[in-house]
Amino acid sequence: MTSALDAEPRPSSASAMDPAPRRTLTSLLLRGSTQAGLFVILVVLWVVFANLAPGFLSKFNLNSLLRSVAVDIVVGFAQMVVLATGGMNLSVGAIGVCAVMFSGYLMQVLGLPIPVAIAGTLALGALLGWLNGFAIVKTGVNSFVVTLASASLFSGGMLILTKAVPLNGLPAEFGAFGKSAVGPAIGSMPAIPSLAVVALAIGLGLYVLFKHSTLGRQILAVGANARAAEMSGIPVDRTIVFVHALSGALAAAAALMLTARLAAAMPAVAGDDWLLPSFLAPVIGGTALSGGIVSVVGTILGALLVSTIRSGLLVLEIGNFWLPLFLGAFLLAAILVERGRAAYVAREQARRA
Amino acid sequence: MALTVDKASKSFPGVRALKDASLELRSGEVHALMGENGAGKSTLIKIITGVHRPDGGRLLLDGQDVLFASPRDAIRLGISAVHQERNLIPRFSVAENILLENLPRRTGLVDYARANAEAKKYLEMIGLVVDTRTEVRHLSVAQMQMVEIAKALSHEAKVLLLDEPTASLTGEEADALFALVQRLKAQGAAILFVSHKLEEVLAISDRVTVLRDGETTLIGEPMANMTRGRLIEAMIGRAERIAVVRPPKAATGAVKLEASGVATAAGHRDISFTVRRGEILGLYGLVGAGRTELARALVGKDKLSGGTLSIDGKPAVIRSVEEALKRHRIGYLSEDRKYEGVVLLHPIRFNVAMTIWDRLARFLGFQTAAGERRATEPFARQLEIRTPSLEQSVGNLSGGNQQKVSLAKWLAAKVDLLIIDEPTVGIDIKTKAYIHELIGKLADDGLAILLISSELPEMVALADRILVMHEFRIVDGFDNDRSYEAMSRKVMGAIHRRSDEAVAVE
Amino acid sequence: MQVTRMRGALAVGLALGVALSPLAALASDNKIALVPGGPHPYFAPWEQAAADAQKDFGIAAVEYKVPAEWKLELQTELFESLAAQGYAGIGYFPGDAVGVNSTIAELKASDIPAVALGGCALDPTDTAFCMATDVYASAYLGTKALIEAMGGKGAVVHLAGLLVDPNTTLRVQAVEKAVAETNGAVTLLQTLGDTDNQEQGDQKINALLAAQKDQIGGMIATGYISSVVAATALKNLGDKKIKLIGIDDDKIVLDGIKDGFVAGTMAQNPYGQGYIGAYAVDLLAEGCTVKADAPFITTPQTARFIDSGTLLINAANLESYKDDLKKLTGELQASFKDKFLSCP
Amino acid sequence: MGAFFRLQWSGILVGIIAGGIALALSAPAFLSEFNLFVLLRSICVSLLVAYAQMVMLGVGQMNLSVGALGGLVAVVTGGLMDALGVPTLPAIMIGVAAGGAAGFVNGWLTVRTGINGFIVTLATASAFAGINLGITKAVPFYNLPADFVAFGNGRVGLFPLLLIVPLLVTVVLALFFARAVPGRHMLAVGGNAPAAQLSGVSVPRAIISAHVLSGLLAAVAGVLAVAQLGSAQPTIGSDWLLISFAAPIIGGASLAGGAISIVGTLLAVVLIGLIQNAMVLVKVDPYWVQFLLGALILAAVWFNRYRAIKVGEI
Repeated sequence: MTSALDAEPRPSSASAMDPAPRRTLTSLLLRGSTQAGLFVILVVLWVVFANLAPGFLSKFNLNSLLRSVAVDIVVGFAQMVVLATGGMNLSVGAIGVCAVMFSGYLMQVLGLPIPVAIAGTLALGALLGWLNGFAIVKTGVNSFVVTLASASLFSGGMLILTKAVPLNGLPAEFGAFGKSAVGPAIGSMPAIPSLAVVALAIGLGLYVLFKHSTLGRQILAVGANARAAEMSGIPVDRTIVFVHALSGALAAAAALMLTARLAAAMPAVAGDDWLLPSFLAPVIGGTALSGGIVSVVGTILGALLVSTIRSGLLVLEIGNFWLPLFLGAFLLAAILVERGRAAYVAREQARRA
Repeated sequence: MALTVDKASKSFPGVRALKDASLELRSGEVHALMGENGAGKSTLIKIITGVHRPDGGRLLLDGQDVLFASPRDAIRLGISAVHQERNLIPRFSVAENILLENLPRRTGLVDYARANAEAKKYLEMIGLVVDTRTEVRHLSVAQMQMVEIAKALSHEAKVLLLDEPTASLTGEEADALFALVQRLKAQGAAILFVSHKLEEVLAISDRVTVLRDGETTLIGEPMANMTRGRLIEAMIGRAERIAVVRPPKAATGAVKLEASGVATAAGHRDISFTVRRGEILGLYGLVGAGRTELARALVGKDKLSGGTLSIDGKPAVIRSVEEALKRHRIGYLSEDRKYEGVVLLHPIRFNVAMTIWDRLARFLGFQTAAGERRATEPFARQLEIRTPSLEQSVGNLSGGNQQKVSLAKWLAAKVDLLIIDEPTVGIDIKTKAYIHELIGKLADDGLAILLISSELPEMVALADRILVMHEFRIVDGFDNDRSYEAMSRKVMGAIHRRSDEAVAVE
Repeated sequence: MQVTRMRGALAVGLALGVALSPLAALASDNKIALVPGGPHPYFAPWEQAAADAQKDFGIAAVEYKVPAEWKLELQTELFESLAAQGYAGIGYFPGDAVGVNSTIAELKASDIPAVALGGCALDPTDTAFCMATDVYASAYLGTKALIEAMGGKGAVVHLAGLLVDPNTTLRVQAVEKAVAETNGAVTLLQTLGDTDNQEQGDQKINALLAAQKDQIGGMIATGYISSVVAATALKNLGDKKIKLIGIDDDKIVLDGIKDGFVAGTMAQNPYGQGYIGAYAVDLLAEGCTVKADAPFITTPQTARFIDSGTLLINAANLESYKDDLKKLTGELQASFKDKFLSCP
Repeated sequence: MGAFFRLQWSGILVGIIAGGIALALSAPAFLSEFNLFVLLRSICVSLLVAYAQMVMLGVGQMNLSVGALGGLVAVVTGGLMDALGVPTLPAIMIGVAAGGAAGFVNGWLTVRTGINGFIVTLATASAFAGINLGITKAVPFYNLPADFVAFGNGRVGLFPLLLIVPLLVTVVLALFFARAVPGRHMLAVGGNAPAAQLSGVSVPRAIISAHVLSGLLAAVAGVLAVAQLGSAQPTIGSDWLLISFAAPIIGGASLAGGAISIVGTLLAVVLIGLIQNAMVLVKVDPYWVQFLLGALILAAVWFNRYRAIKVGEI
């Protein structure tokens, strides 16, 4: 937020004015985007953790890391698409809980086929998100307040209807999918968990949406400057309703992944637990809270960074009760390093201009 | 107090903003700083006021080297500026904005009674009549500009920098400001005056410094030696183009838009007019006459509360800007470039393509950056937007180039009727002439244009007919005979007649 | 800073250690972890229990590992990380009775046995068995005790824990059953949910007392924090007319019993759960299996339930209940292997 | 009446009065001295928490660590009293000072590293929570001085003694933001940071001061929570985040910064407290509580928005 003070023009990535950059290794590492910086930090962390704690690269740990990060990524996406318009969705977790229970209801109580249940759950998520968007556009109340209240409405409604009774008689195939993996295991590297593949596929879809579609461009235009977008004939209200519906559907997708992973539907997951992670991944990854800038790759890397640090600390047996302290410190350090790198790049560019 | 900038340089990532620029400002003079948009004037001002630190060169105050860590240091040493951007706190009162860094206090708390009294003193100096307790966000743009000037005065500055202070002022207000500038000069202040309006500069400045591409091409030349032509040459590196005057033309195209008896919640009553294809219809009026509000109602941003519109001969209701664009082929180029014209975060091609995404979209709405580039490049080239690449963020462009991007967007949209609101405010001479020429050409190509401007010369040069708006009504209309004298008499006559009538009725 | 509060548990541990030391014959090189659902004072005795079990049973290591927050996700990550570090077995309190099962299944697939302690995972589960207080029975017995304290008539309020916890539903049913058995002599005035959080609980319980102090004859609290908050509220109010039966032996609740503001509390046996749990997990990791015909109890949650012992603490046994629990733990441990496991 | 509805918080006040009257009619116990005492006591901590966030919104930033910071101060204060036997007043002072220091860390990191305050406070929240758990191992500190606990439970008629603190803070904050130069500078930075900077206001100083103030307020909230609960619980603060944003924003603060309302925040806290009190009073089915809470907050905000449009504020 302090960036509003920097009156300097922002550096444009890969500017055509860049005269023959030096092709040394350091310059290659130091140039480029936030996402590239995060990637380097991630690689360094992985090397360090793998060397310090052999357990870190064990099949078991990697497998679990990838599966839990897959859910975090999709939760991050659910927040990211709303952040793109400069709004927020505090009800991602509540929609997630509703979707978890609804999917269980469709599969176990109604006995619907899995694909139908998945479609139904995604539709419910989209519907709840649509309600958010509709209320925001119609009342003009900002998204923070509307989704704060609707989070309470949604999870309250879920409690009334389910009385929090868990459903653990889901079809076996559904749970099996949560455990399954794609591709062969190579050496100590495990096969890629199906859930991670799903997260990547969703990421690819969003990447295409923002990079190669009209709708994605409209979302970014609305986020960067809603007034200019409206005055250019872009349907601002419809765009906002759409991102909230999309956010709801993504929250439902994350909920389905979680349900598959746990092989059961219960209300104690998601909810408030998703709130901070949903912001953490996109914002670390370079998505602006003020709207107009998103990074799908950054969100994936952001979620990976948080999970990597936590997993590394656990494997190293650092902290126990003190673990959150180290997690916060490491996170801050990682972001500082990336920030320092970006500042260095900006200085270099200015020097060469 | 004398302020000297000696060979200052400043670079930003990807941009070399200043290169060995020099300036010498003496007390008791009005010194003009001129240059095209992007020539480095704002950067130079920001160095003088301590916002930026120069990469090289020296800053001297009365011969002593100085280094400002922040604007606070500059203010403390008696340097004060009225910047181009709106630099007021919207929810603070007029008095508090004026005295922000120097609020009078009693026993540690702000003494608002004294603050109001003090602020009033400065408002009186510039002849602005508003309650000092009003929140600034309730003021008009012109009033805000005056408050900014009052704020600079409150610093009792020895060096005063005015960056485009008259951009949003009416003629009378500007005259009052110039009178004040002369008074301050007489009191020994050094005044640096930045403006695009050559007439103003020639009228009130003693000396002039000119920047071109970050370098100083003239340093402190006495104004007495200058001519309009020499100034322009120093600024753009070649002689000025001949001012564009569109030949008079009778409107023969089909009627694109007909408004009859239009009324709005903003206060418009009984607005009726027609615009034909191939015609430039001017809508002249003072700031606050209700022109922009009318434009917004016409493109569906605000609701009509009465009257009807007919488009291409058929009755029409426009519910949104989207509908105006897509169904009725009407576009609106906003006067508020930064807030309504362009999306600063995004690249040029993104901005220009905004109005045509629907058309660019292929299967299921897919499209690519390459497609956008292909579609927008002709317009960027046609408008001579100065940039190395269409991927440049619009936020990195100068004001003139931003305006061109905003215009390119509407060229690309291929609308039938374009409402153009104050297209050349704060734009340098070269770009201005260019934009004038373009507007004429668009009309010749069959576009219907509704041109809103408070600059009468612009109106007289371009419009085929001129409607005069005053207090949310159209008070008169004339065919434009291209004679500035005659038109000016007619237009002002219409406005004053109306005001006199209002007085008589009361 | 831990010293003072650890003193009680330490005493118990030392006493047990002395009593049971002859059993520390079969040394194992297993690393065992005791994992609660999250940070919570209920589990504090587990740290001592882990240390004692390590010493008494000659286990290579018994570690007390706490998830950073009370979130299933974090507990799952901790389990998997423990597996990656080569832990041989885990005793845990389920972060969620259902959600924990898929991870437990994976642990089992990697030959890491798991035992639920203090709370049960819902069947079907790969958890070897559950050793805990039966939540349904405990709430039922507590309500019975409350009704008795109230003289068999009056109005009861149920202060329940987190609504998203399925155990809450069981407790609500148990309280309703006990009340129904009085055939109308006792009525259930109100059930207050989500009181298992200090700040929210404080507000809700006080508001309840403000509204209906005169109608309420007794309160049954079925959450740890609910009990603490209710005891504090009654003490602040100076009201001894309202009878309160709580759960667990938090210091504030015990003080309430001493001062006469709390009628009693349903003690569980966290130390015993941790201590015997570590012992059992070690044996399972050594290759023992659960006997098919072991005398398990069937509860609404699981068919392989072992009662770790519960008793009502009231003014009468306030001083002696720890010895009673100790005795219970000793007895349970002594016969545990023969009763429930078959070892090679 | 017209002037009244022009006030930004008039909608909330109407909601409180209407709700109060409805409650008094339907549940006579509502107006009992003890219930009013309970209601007032329940808003003490929330109010300070809301102020802690409101200060940050004023300067255009957020503090996601209010809860973790308050919890840390709670256990530090409790630990000093219980484990180290420090007398009440010095323990409180050290605790509150620690809160201010933690706020300074937040502010310093935000300003000096240029990292978004949102991320900084998210990370420090984790760090503070880690210290809290490391100190306590999740076990509360029980043995607090009797006078301190008595203060948390004492009352004069229907007024809890605790209420003195938030009332005092309200008056001081109102004065600070309305009349004190540093307070005005914070709001100026929140309203238009570049403009404030050009006017010679030190933006970094304003941001750091706001973080320190926010830390102090969260710390006081933590200490009050300890006094109110009678023990230093490590879970204090764990559910402060939502109310900290909800109250100032319902009360009229803008997420964009520069616009805050102390009266609005105060009323919003009272409204939320009233709704929660009502849920218990009228014996709402526990499974419905959350649903109704959301519906009522939405209704209140919606009404306020409607009112704002009617009086032409927007």
